Amino acid sequence: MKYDIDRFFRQDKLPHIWCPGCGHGTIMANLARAIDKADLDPDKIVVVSGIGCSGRASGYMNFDTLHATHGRAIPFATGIKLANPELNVIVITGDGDGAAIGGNHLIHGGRRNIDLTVILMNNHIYGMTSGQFSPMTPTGANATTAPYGNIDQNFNLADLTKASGASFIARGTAFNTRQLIEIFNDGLLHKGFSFIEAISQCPVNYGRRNNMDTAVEMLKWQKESSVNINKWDKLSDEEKKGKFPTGVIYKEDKREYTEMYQEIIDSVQKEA
Amino acid sequence: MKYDIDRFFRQDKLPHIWCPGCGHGTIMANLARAIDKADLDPDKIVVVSGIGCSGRASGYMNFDTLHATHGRAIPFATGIKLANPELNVIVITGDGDGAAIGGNHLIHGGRRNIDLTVILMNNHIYGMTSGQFSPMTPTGANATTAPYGNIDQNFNLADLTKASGASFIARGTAFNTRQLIEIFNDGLLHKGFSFIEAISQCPVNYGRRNNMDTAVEMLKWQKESSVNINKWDKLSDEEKKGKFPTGVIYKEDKREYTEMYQEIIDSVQKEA
Amino acid sequence: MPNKGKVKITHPNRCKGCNICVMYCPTDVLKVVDGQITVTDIDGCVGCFNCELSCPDFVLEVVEEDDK
Amino acid sequence: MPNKGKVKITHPNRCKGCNICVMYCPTDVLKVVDGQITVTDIDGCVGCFNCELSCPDFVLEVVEEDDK
Amino acid sequence: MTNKAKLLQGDEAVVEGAIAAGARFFAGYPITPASEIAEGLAEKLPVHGGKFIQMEDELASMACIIGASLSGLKSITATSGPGFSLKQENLGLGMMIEAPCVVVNVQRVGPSTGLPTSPSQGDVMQAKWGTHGDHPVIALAPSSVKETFELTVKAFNFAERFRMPVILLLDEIVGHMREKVVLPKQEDIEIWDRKKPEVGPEDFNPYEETEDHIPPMPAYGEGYRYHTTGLFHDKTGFPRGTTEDAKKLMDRLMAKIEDNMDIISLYETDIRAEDEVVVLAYGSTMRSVINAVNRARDEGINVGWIKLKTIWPFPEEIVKKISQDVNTIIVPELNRGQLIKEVKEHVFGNAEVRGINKYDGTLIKPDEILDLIREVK
Amino acid sequence: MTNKAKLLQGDEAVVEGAIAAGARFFAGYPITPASEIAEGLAEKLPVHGGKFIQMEDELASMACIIGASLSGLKSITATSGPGFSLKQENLGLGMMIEAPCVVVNVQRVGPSTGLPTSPSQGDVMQAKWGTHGDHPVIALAPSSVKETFELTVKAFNFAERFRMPVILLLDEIVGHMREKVVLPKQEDIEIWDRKKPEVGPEDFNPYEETEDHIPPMPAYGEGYRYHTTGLFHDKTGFPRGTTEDAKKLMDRLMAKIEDNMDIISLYETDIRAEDEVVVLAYGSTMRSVINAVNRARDEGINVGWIKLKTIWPFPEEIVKKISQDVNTIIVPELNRGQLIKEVKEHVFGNAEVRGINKYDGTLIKPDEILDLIREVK
Amino acid sequence: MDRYEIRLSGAGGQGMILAGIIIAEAVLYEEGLNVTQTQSYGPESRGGASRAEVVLSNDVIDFPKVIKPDILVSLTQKAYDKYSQDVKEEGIVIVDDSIDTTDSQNKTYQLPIFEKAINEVEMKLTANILVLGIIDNLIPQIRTSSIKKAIKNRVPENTVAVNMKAFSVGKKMAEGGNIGE
Amino acid sequence: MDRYEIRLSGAGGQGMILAGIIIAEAVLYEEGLNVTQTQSYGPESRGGASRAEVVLSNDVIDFPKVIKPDILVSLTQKAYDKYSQDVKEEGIVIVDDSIDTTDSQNKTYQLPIFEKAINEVEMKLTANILVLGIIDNLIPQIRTSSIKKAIKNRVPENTVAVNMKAFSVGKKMAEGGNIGE
Repeated sequence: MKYDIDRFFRQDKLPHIWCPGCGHGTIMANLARAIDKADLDPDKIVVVSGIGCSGRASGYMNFDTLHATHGRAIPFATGIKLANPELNVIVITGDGDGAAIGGNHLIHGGRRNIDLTVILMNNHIYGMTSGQFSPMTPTGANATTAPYGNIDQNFNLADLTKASGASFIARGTAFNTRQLIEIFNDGLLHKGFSFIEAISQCPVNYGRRNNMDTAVEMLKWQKESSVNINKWDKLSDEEKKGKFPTGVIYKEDKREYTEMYQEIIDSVQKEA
Repeated sequence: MKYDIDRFFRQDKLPHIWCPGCGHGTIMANLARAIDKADLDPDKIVVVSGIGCSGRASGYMNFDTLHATHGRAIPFATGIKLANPELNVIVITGDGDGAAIGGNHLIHGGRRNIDLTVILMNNHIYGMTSGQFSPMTPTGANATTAPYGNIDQNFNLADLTKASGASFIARGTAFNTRQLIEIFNDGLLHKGFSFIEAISQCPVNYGRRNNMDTAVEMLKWQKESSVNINKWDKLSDEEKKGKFPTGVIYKEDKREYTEMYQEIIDSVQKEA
Repeated sequence: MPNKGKVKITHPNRCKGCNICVMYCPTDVLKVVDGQITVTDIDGCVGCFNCELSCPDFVLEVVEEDDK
Repeated sequence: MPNKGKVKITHPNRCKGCNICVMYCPTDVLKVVDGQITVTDIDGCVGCFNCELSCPDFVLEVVEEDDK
Repeated sequence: MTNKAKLLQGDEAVVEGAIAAGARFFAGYPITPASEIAEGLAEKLPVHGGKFIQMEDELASMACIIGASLSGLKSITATSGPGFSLKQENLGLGMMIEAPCVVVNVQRVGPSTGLPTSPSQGDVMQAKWGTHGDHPVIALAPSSVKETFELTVKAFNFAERFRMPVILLLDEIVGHMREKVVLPKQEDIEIWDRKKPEVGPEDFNPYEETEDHIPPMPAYGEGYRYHTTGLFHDKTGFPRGTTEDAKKLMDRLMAKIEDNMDIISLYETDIRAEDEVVVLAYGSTMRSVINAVNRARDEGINVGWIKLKTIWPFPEEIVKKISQDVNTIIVPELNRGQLIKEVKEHVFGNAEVRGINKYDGTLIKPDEILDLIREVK
Repeated sequence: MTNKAKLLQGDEAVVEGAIAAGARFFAGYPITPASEIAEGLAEKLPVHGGKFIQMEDELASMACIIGASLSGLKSITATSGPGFSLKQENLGLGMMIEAPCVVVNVQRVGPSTGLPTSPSQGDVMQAKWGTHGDHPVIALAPSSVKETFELTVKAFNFAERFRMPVILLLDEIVGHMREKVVLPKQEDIEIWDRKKPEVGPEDFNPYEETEDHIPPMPAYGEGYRYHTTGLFHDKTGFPRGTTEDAKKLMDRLMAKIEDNMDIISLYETDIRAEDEVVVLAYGSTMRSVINAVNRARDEGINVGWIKLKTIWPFPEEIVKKISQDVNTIIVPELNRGQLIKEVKEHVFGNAEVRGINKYDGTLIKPDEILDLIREVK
Repeated sequence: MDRYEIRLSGAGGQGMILAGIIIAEAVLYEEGLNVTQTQSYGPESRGGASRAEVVLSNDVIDFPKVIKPDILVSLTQKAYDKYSQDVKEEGIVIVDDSIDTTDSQNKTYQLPIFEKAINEVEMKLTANILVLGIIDNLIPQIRTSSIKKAIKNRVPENTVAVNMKAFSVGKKMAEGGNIGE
Repeated sequence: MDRYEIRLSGAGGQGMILAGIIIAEAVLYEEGLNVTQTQSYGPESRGGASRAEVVLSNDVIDFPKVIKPDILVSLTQKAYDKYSQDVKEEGIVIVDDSIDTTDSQNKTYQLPIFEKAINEVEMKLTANILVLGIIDNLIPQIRTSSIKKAIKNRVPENTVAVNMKAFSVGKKMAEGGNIGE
């Protein structure tokens, strides 16, 4: 299928600054395809990002865009959305930005179930600062700050955001682009806090240090490690090892924050 | 059973500053009983607390005690523990201190599975600042900052900490003191990140505003709302409504952070 | 080991009159009088420890008779 | 609607030579030459869109013949 | 016709001032002694169709009001010392991207948790230097409940007019004190709104260099689709990483202040030609000053006072001028000597400068000031 | 015998200095241009039995090193502007509870995200005033890789000796520059460790007023079982909420600095009797100063220099003294004029004070300084 | 009388601050004078030291806090010990009769405030309003009707009756003790 | 010669900074001179502007950055355009032959750096080391043996051979072009 996405990018800002083979470009392009598919009004879309490689996405996308501070994209987005609920507010974050320093805002955004679409590009590393481990760097992997192998556990971000109260949770990969478009589309159209983990690849700062020298190798790893959620539950624990489910992992109809607040305004103003 | 707990309190600091009927005193006393039961060396116990009513607990307990900044008790405790793993480090926090401003540290402490015992006194309100809603204030309840009723969802802290990676998760109440002692004892002896939510009552800043004028009424609510985890799974969804499970909710043998770090030291030093 | 001890108000000055121990007492031997906990019927005490375990204010203990 | 279009390198200057499209192409019509993606066999292109969807750098598109 | 007199706390006057100035968004976090501002706005904002949100922490509150400002609402947060420290990073972003908003700090005694319920003027220097890097700052400090209302309105007006965060520095006394105040009629209150672009999206540059250095600002969703970032950027809003752009932007940010000192510098003086001593103060301390100066004059001492309502930018011109007319400037402060450093810098030897400092949570008493006036006269 | 010369970055010299000073704990968070310090210590600390931890954020890193300090380890964190802003609240706690530790800020251009890879001296005032309330500060600023090593050791020594956090202010140039350095032998390095209590737990007060104002500090787990809090407290460590305790504690915290200015004030001068102009600088800017002064002297101009290694407490005595001997003091800085404010305050009219300011991520060139020397001579 | 200063002191939860606000509102809304009301309190909601102050004047009030009170009320020994020194020479001190005032330099009334609140009003929490009844006649600038109106405006609607009762019990105590005559 | 300045410029990922470090290490460890090595770079790991500078001297080096380079190497047009103005009058400019240098004021060599790296060394990434071969003879203070040793110490062990090849290809290009004679 053909998507009309040139209009969603600031063409004069391309090529982007991401390294050769970086998955962020693929993910960003397919977010644009999902916006095209969902037929959203581009004048009413706001993209908010934090700091790090993922943070650069906002600069390329031709909407109202905010490149904010490290880890705080969700509270900025919360203010934008609550102040004007007719806006479609998309947060683009990374595994360092969103799951390390921004972890509190992620779970509280989910708890409020405010209508944001949060896309966390997970490349398993701090790329912009050249390769420190993140909360998503696999245990045992190498990183500049884990010269003897990483001893930290990872988050399961789908579990974490579900436990926080988010009402739409999905995971996709830069490898499976068609699935990614569907997931993004569903997340954009879902009313409530939508969290989408998009597995990306960082050949330069993660792959090189961990026996995956090229983007192609890393994409193959994504392919081999991902299992569609429809098939996931049928796997044995043994079969699940080293793998992760993709697709829409959780979805629930739940009252949305800005709507509830509007009800307060309506009722208070009616009384007055 | 008789416990020897006078020795664990700075007698000259009592009576404490908590209001009449506040559950924090009961919880703190039973933490001391659990310490007695677990037979820990009081010289090797450190209690770290943050800011708020719960934060005052550290001042009464006769160990090395740190009354730190708002929400940050866990990272302070992380430094204390990693620097000297032979210490038993207990964090006392509240629903505002631990689940609002301190949420990120809670989930990252769990993710690292560092050997801390975190006791979150949940009184469903900011007490010290006189009654603003917290992430644990029930939806619909009244608070000074929710004059038209609270629209925020609550966290399920057991789910959240489990999803974060913590290896011991329990919930108790100020009402059921014998269970609380058992839970605290188990959490103290567990090697890894132990999270215990202790439901407390704030008659002055929560109860009064929410049709529960006395501590006794609030304790009765705790009694009626809590279900032992052994019976919880047998309840229907309808029966679970408005109730919560108590007891040890989750426990797992999992590698502990400071031990893993020690292995790095040992192996690096062996090589050198 | 119930019945081996009896409740004693060891620190009356710490009592804030919250009535929690009163609620727990199975034999109604405790009462708040003028904002202050008092033992109204020591003979009725079964030494169950409920009051000691639930008191938020370190006011009372169950002590053995010869502890007095 | 495969076969309605063919791959076209619309923005060659954006190509970083990552080889991702090459991996995805089911008919091996793409090749990185001197760090630059090139179409080596346009007739082989089945217009599956894999390359367009996977390219991280907005380099190529599948366009209908008359779009050229 | 005027409104009726009210007994209001300073914190409540912030609420009234914010509503009057057109504030329609508050995000905050509980903290003594500023929680009353949140509580008041939680109640009043929805009545006016505005929004209140309690965030998970102080950092998020600051982020949230900047977001709401970008969506077009006049926005405010309120905190005290520890929260003000936590807000600094995002406050710096607000200055960099030129997001109008108001940040209230009801000062208590620091450092750290300090004395949470006692008054202080200990965050005066932090208000200027708390976030990293050079940056423009406007900070106002009221000395009464009435001034708190007025300066809250001013804070919003400056924020909107100069397109930047503005800091309102109360102290615990002003914040919690109840006092008689007659609020002006809404129609008598001067209100400034941010400049909107006069061009269409195709001709729009979000950080255009205009004659007054203040770029027009559309709201998100109005079709301008612009980019904003905490990196140094050119007029298009995008970083080019060049040294020229960095200097140009910083100079423009500062010019917004430097070129408008006459508008921003708010102060009052009562200095007579014969006065040889002047007491300079701000905030609640000013009330002791007036008491002391009046009594000193009764004793025949030639002494006057200057009350700073604008702390930052420091009103250096008036201080320089005064320093040439008097022998001594006395600067009482509820800290260990903060704004006195600015006074000394600008007096630069032209007069003696003496401090009176309290930092234990109590007020400076009129007698303490009077004693020093008698000593230096 | 000396060690061999090495080519080291400033960031690497911090790593070497920390290990040499006895640091055995690092907690940090990735940030340009300070990440190399974390990376170096991640590798080296376990070799020495020390611990490295990467925390979830900047606030947690600051909290974590204070915790480790209380457990008895010499502790350090490293960051840059945005992270330094985030660390401010917990830094204030460190000052209040007197936890020895070292905080490195490798300065880049701010405010906000700014120019992340370019040098600046824009956080100089923040180092003193960044956290709320009055508080004591020691901040050191090296101008070369060699000085970075030396001042890192000094920073730990001051932290341990005076029982407080010490700030080490690099700039991106010093942090990333590679330069020849000969590290001293370990046995030639002066090391200070914190004072331990000489009494048993029963007689111990954690905040005892001692003659030198520095309370002895046991490690957690040593049986002293003491309390520490960010509230104002008395010698027992407990808050009483009284005004007298607040003043007493603050005065003691400040006395640790004020009574030891001779030890803490580190600077070098090259000022001849005939010099009428002095250039005062610190950090990488100092290198241009020396170049310019040498060339000016070749031209016969009477000019000297003073290099501050200690920025805070500001070495006011030497500046006051110099101001009486010369006509002009030139203060070049990579900011819009920060430390020059202190210079003006203390010169107080005794000499002309002129600034040279760059804040675009480039260095001040020797010629720019030379030009001003020629102008004012 | 240019400046009149009242200090109410006790423990958190005793309603001293509310009593101060009521006086201030009576002064402003009913008597049209200038007034400042300030307070100081500890971290405790209940039990810690608490102090409310009211300054009233025909003139502009500069220094907003009490310097030397014309009236000091203390409901706890701790509060009395802390504040009794400051009282103006001709000032009046009112304390609960549980408080030891042997070293007092001022005209001092020890009154059974809590006892009356408990036994006559049958609500200990109304002691603060009872105190207003006691000091009503002492404050020259405020009419009894004004303070009654201010009480009605401030206390929860369902407690107006009991509070008005407390006020009149206080009034009676004042009359019995010839206070403010 | 008191102070000698080298500026290597190009794009991120081309190894300019590593080349600068190698020169600096050769100067310090092999020749025993003073040296400072600095860099400037953008946020990009790959592709953005990147610049490495080396200053060497017998004397103490005060200002650590290049003021007017004795040698400028530019591997991208952008880098050349930005830095070619600053070069010392007698300074030398080395660029890849893809770069337009028509307005150059200096002695300028356009050399097929990438072509040779790709075709002769068969590894484009070695262009930085090839450049060291080209400029080796230009730097009076460094012996060839020193720079070779420094290369061996710095590059990954399994790439020593290919890098030494790159270095000699560079040396040959210099000789062919009579550079540094």
